[in-house]
Amino acid sequence: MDIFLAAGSSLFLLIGSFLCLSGGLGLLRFPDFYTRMHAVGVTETLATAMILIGLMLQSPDALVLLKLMVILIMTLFISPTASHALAHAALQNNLVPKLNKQNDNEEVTPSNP
Amino acid sequence: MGHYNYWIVVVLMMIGFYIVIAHGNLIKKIIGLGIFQTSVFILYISMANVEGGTAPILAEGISRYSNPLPHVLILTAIVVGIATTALGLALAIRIKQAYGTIEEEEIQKKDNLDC
Amino acid sequence: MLIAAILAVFIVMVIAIVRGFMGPTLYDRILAVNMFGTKTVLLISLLGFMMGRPEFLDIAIVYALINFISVVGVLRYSDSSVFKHHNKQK
Amino acid sequence: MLHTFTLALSLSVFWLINSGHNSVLMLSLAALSITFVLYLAHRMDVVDHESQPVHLTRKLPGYYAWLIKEIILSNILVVKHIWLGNQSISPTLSTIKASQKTDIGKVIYANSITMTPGTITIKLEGDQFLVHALLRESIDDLKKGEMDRRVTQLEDQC
Amino acid sequence: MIISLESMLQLSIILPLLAMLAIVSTGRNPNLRETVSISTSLVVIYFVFNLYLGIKQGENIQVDWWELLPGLQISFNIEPLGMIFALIASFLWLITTVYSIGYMRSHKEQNQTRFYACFAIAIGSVMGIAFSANLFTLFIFYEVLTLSTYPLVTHAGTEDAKRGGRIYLGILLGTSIVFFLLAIISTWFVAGSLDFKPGGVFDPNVNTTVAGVILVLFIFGIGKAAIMPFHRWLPAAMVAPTPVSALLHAVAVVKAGVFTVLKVCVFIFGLDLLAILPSTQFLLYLAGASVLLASLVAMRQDNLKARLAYSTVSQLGYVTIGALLATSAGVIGSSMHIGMHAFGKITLFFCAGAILVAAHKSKISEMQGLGRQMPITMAAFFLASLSIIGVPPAGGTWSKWYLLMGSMEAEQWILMAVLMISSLLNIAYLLPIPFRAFFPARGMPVTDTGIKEAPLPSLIALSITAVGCVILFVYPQPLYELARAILDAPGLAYGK
Amino acid sequence: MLAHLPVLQVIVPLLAAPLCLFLTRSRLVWVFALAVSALAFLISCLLLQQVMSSGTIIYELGGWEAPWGIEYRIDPLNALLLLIITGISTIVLLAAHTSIQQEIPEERHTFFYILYLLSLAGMLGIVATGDAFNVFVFLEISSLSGYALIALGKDRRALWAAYQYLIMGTIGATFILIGIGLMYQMTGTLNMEDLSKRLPEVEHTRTVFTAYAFIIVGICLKLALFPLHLWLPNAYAYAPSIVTAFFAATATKVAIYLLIRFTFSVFGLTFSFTALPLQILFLTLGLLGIFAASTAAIYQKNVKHLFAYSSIAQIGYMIVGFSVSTTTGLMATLLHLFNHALMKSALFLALAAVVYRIGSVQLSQFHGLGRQMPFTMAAIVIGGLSLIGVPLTVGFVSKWYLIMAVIENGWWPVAVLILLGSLLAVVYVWRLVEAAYFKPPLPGRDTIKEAPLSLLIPVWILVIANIYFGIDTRLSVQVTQAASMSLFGVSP
Ligand code: NA
Ligand code: NA
Repeated sequence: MDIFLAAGSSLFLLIGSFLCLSGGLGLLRFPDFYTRMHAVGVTETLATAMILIGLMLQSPDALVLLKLMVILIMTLFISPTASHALAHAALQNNLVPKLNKQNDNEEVTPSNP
Repeated sequence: MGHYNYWIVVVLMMIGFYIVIAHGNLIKKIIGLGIFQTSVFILYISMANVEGGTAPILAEGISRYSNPLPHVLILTAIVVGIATTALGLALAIRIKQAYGTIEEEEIQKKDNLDC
Repeated sequence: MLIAAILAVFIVMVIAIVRGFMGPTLYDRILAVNMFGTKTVLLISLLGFMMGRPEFLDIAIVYALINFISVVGVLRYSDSSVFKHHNKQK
Repeated sequence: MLHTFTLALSLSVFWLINSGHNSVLMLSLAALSITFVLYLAHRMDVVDHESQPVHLTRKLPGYYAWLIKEIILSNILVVKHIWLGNQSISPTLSTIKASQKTDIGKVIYANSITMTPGTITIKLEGDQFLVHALLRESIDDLKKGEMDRRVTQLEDQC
Repeated sequence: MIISLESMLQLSIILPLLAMLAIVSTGRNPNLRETVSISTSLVVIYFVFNLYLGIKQGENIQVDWWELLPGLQISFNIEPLGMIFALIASFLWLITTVYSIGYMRSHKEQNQTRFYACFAIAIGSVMGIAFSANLFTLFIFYEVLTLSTYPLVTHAGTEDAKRGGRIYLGILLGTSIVFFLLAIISTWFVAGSLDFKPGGVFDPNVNTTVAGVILVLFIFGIGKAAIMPFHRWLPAAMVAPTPVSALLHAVAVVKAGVFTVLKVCVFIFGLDLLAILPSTQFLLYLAGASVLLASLVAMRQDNLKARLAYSTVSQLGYVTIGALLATSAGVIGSSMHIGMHAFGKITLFFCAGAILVAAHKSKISEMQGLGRQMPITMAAFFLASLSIIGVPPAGGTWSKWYLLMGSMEAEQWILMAVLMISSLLNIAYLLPIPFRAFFPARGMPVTDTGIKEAPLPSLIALSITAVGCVILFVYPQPLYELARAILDAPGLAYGK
Repeated sequence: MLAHLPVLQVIVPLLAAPLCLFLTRSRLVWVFALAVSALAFLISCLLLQQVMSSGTIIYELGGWEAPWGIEYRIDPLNALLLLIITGISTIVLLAAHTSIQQEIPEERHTFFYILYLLSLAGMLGIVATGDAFNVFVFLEISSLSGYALIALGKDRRALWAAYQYLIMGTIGATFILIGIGLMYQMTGTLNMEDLSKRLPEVEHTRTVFTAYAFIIVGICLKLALFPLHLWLPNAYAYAPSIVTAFFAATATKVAIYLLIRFTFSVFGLTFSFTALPLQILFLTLGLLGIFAASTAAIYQKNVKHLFAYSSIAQIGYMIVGFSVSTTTGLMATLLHLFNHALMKSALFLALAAVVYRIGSVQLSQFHGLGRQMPFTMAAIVIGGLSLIGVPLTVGFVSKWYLIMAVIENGWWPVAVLILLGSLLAVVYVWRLVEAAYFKPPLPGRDTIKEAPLSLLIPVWILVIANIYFGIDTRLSVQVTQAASMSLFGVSP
C-alpha cells in the first residue's frame, strides 16, 4: 500500500511541477498582461492542486491532511477573486488588451469607465 | 561567507533605507520602510539558529530546536510593523485626498504656497 | 520527487520576480507579486514535508491568509486614483 | 439562525484543524473566540445567505465535480498553448450574457469562468459579463451556455 | 498698633506690590488711583524711617523667607548701605509720584494706570534690592526691576519707544543673564556662599585670577551701573516720559546698579581682597574712561535729556570708581554720591520735564532766556547743577571730596586727575544752561511767549529736591554716618 | 493591590483604551479617560512615595522570575518619569473636552481618547518595564497612537507631519530594535538588569559596540536631538493643541529617559563614554541645538512652531547636562526634564486656549491679545519667563544646576554659551510679549473674550506649578538627586 501511495504522490508532484513550470513559462512569454493572467491561472489551480494532493498522499495523519485541504480550498477561493479584481482594475485604468487581429472588427472593444 | 546572514541583513537594510531616503513617492517610502524592518526580522531569526536545530515548534522525536525567543519577539515586531504600514498607507491616502498627490516634492510645494 | 517539486516552485518564483522587474505595467508587477505569494505557500508546505516537519503547514495557512488579506487590501484601493498616477508614468 | 449555526460550525472546524489541541482550556478559549467572531459578524451584518449559501448544499457537489473536470481540461488547453507559443493564441475580449437572477448565482458563474484557466471575467454589469479569453474557442464554448445553464440550475434549487 | 521691625521690612517690599494691585483695580478712577500711590509711598517712607531708627539703635533686622535650593535663600537684612538706598528711593518715590501727577495729567498721557502700576512694582523691587541679605535675593529683585521698568520706557508706544525699549531690555537682561548670573554662580561655586558678609565671602587665599575674572563678570554684568561699553541702554531709555527718566536715572535703576556694585565690592569681595585683585586696576581705568568719555559726549548733546543721560553715565562711573578704589574714603564717597547724585539728577530731570510741559522745548539751544518765564525751575536747575559738579552750597561737594580723598589714599593719581577734569567738564556742559536762560546771548529776541511755570505739583516736587541738594550740603551728617558705618559690621556697632 | 502597582500603572490605561468604545457620548468618554489618567497619576504618586521610602521596587510579571519573565522595575528615575507623564496627562486631559470640540470633529472624539490613552499607556510602559524588548513594544504602541493623534489635526499639513514623523519614528524604533537584538545575541538576555551584569564580559566586541551605536542613534531620532529634529516642528505645530501639549511635555522626555537608562544602567557609564566619543559629541550637538533651534525659533511666524523650536533647544540643554556625566550634570538634566514638562505643557495648553478663541496661532494674530485674553496671555508670559530661566520659576532651578554642573567640570566657556542661549530665549519670548501687549488689537477683534474656565483652570494649574516648583524645590531636587545618585551607584 505504501509503495502505491508513494508512487501516486510522486506522480502528482511531477504533474504539479510540470504545470507549475508551464505556467511560469507562460508568464514569461505571453504578450500582454491579460494573457499572462491565464498562465498564472494554471499555476494557481491545477498545479497547486496537484502538488497539494501529492503531499496529501504523504501525510502522516488526518490533521495534516485536513490542513492541506484547507490550503487548497483557500487557494482556489482566493485566486479567482484576486484575478478578477486585478483584471478589473487594469481595465478600469485603461490598460488595453492586445487582441487577435482577425477578430478585431467583430469583437467588443472595452468601453472606458 | 561565514556570516552571510549579516550580509543579507545589511544589504536589505541599505536597500530599504535607500528607498525611504531617495524616493519621493509616499507609498514607495512605506515599502522601503517595510524592507528596512524586515531586514531586522531576518537578523533576529537568523541569530536564533542553533547548529542542527529545527524550527521551534514542539514535536515528538525532536530534541534540537532553534532558540524560540527571537521568533516570539519577531512575531510581535511583525505585528507592530504591519500596524505601522497600515497607518502609513492610511496617511498616504488621506494625504492624497487632501493634497491631490503623494509625491513629496509636490506636497512640499503646496505647503510652501500655503504659508 | 519532493525536491523536484521544490525546484519547480522555486524556479517559478524566480520567474515571478523576473516578471516583477520587467513589468512593463503596474498590473504585471502586482500579478507577479501575487503569484510569488501563492507559490510561497506551496514552497513552505513542500519544505515542511522535506524537513519532516509537517507543522510548517500552519505557517503556510497563515501565509495564505496574509496573502488573501494583502490582496484584498491592495484591491480595496484599486479603483482609487493612486494607481492611475502610476499608469500615466509608464 | 441557520446561517449563524453554519458559520459557527465552519469556524469550529477551521479552529480544530488549525489547533490540533483538545484540552479544556484551549477548547474554552476556542469557544470564546468563535463567539466573539460571531458577535462581530452579526455587528457587521454579514451573516446571511450570501456569506452562508447553505441552500445550495445539496446540488453543489455535482456542480463542483463538473467544474473540476472543466478546470482540468482548460488547464491542459492553456498549457498546450503555452508550449505552442504566441502564434497559437487568439486573445479575445467579449461580452457574455448571464441568465442567473440572483447575485450569488452571478458570482458563482463569474467565478467559475475565472477559475477555469483561459478565461477571466473582468466586469459584471447587470447580466452582461465582460470576459477575456486566451483563445477564441473558449468564448465560443461559453456562448454555447452549458456552464450558464448549470449555474442557473443550481440557483433554481432553492 | 505695634509692628515689628521685621514686619516693616517685609511690608516695605510687599506693600508697593500690593499697591500695584490696588492701582490696577482703581484704574477707572484717577483720583483714587493716585491717592493709593501717594498713601502707599507715605507708608513706605514711614516704615523705612522706622527701620532707619532701628538700625541706628543697633538692631540687627533679619528676615528669612525660604530656601529655594539648599543654601540658596531668599532673605533680607538691613545694613547702612542698604539703608541709604532705601531712604533715598522711598523718599524720591513720593516726590516723583507727586511730580508725575502734574506731568502725566497735563500731558494727557495714555495708559496712566499701567504707568503707576509698573512704577509701584519698580519701587517694591528697589526695596527688595536695598534689603537683600544675599546676592541671590538681590538678583531676583534686580531682574524684576528690569522687567517692570520696560513698560515704562516704552510708555509712548511709538516705534522709537519700542526700539529704545528693546535696547533697554536687551542690554540689561543680556548683561545680567550672561555675566551677572554667571558671576553669581561662580561666586557660589568658588566661595560656597552668596551672603553679603563684612569683609567678603571669598577665602583670603583664593586664586586671584579666578576672583579677578569674577569681579570683571560682576562689573560687566551689573549693566544698570552703565559702565562703558554697556551704557547704551541709558540714552536709549531717554524716549520715556520725564518722570520715568527721573525714576530710571536718579532713583531706581541706575542707583540699583551702582548700589549692587558697591555691595559686591564691599560685602562679597571685601576691600582687602579687592585691592590685590589684578583686574581691579583694569576696571578702575575702564570706569575712569567711562567718566571722561561720557562727559565729553554729554557736551555735544543739544537734547537736554540726552545730555543729562550721558551725564548720568559719567556720574555712575564716579560711584564705581569709589567702590573699586578699595579704600574706606572711597566707599564713603561713593555711597554718599549715590544720594547726592540722586537728588541732583532728579531735580535736573524734573526741570527738563517742567520745561517740556510748560514751554514744549527739549533742545538746549531753544532754552535761552527761559529764566524769565520759569525762574523757579531754572533756579532749581542751577542748584542741582552745582550738586552734580560738586561745589558748595550743594551736597555733591562732600561726596566728590571723599572720592578724591579715596583716590589719594589709594595713590591713584591718574584717576584723581580724571575726577577733577571731569568735574570741569561738568561745569562746561551744565552751567551754561541756567546761565543762558537768565542771560541770553546778545541778539536773541526776548519775546513774551506766554510761557509760564509748570503745573504746581511738578513745581513743588522740583523745588523740594533742589532744596534737598542744599540741605545735604548743610546737614550731611546722617548720610555720612550711614556711609561710615558701612565698613563696620552691618547692622551692628552703628553710631558707636 | 499595593504590590501590583507597577503593573497596574501600565495596564489600567492600556485596558481602559478599548473600553472607551462602549461609551457613546463624547463627554462620557472624556470623563472616563480623565478618571483613568487621574488613577494612573495616583498610582504614580504612590509608587514615588514607595520608592523614596523603601528603595527600588521589583515586580515580576505573571510571577515569572527574571530573566525568564518580564520584570517591571521602578527606581527613583522611573518613578519621577511616571509622575511627570501621568501628572501632565491628567491636567492636559482636563482641558481636552473643551479644546477638541473646536479642533476635532465630534465623531472622532472617542477615537481621540482611545489613542490618547494608548499613547499614555505606551509611555508608561516604556518607563516601567525592565525588559529591553518590552521597551520597543511600548515605544511602538505610544508612537503609533501618537502618529494617529497628530494626524487628527485640522490643517492638512497635520497629515504630512504625521507621515514624516511616522517614517522617522519607525526608523528610530527599528534602530533600537537592532541594538536590542545584537545585545541579546551577545548576552542571551533581554532583562536590563541582567544585561548590565553580562555586557561587561563581552563589552570589547564589535557587536556590543554596534548595538550601542544603533540604540543611541535610534533614541536620538526619537529625542529630536539636533540635527535629527526635522520631524518635530511640524508635528507639534499641526497636531491638535491638546496633543501638542501632551507630547511636548512627555514624548521627548521618555526618549531622554531611554538614553539615560541605556547609557547609565544597561551599558554602564565607562563603556558608554569610551565606546563613542559621547561627551564631546553630545556637548557639541547640545550646544549647536541650543543655538540653531533658538535662532530658528526667533524667526517663526507660527507660535506653535516657535515653541516647538524652543523645545528642540531645551532638549539641547538636557543633552549638555547629560554630556557632563557627573551626578550634578545628570541631576540638572533630570531637573530640566521635570521643569521643561511643566513649562511646555503650560505654554502649549495656553496656546490651545488661544486657538479656541481666535482659531490661529500666527504671531500676527496675537496683537492686542494681552488685553483681550489677559489670563491666557499672562500664563504664556510666565511660561516664557520660565523658559528663559528667570528666578522663582522652574526654569531657573534647572539652569542653575546645569551651570553648576558645567562649572564643576571646569567648562567655563560652556557656561557662558548656556547663558547666551537663554538670551535667545529672551528674544523669542519677547516677540510674543510685544505682539500681545504693545500692539493695538487687530480690527474687528473687539469681541474676543477670555478663554473659558475649563481651559484656563488647567493652564493655570500648570503655571502655578511652574512657580511653585521654582520656589519649593524640595520634591524635584530630592527625587532627581536620588535618581542621579542611584544611576551613578552612589548611595545618597
Ligand atoms: Na477561466
Ligand atoms: Na482563470
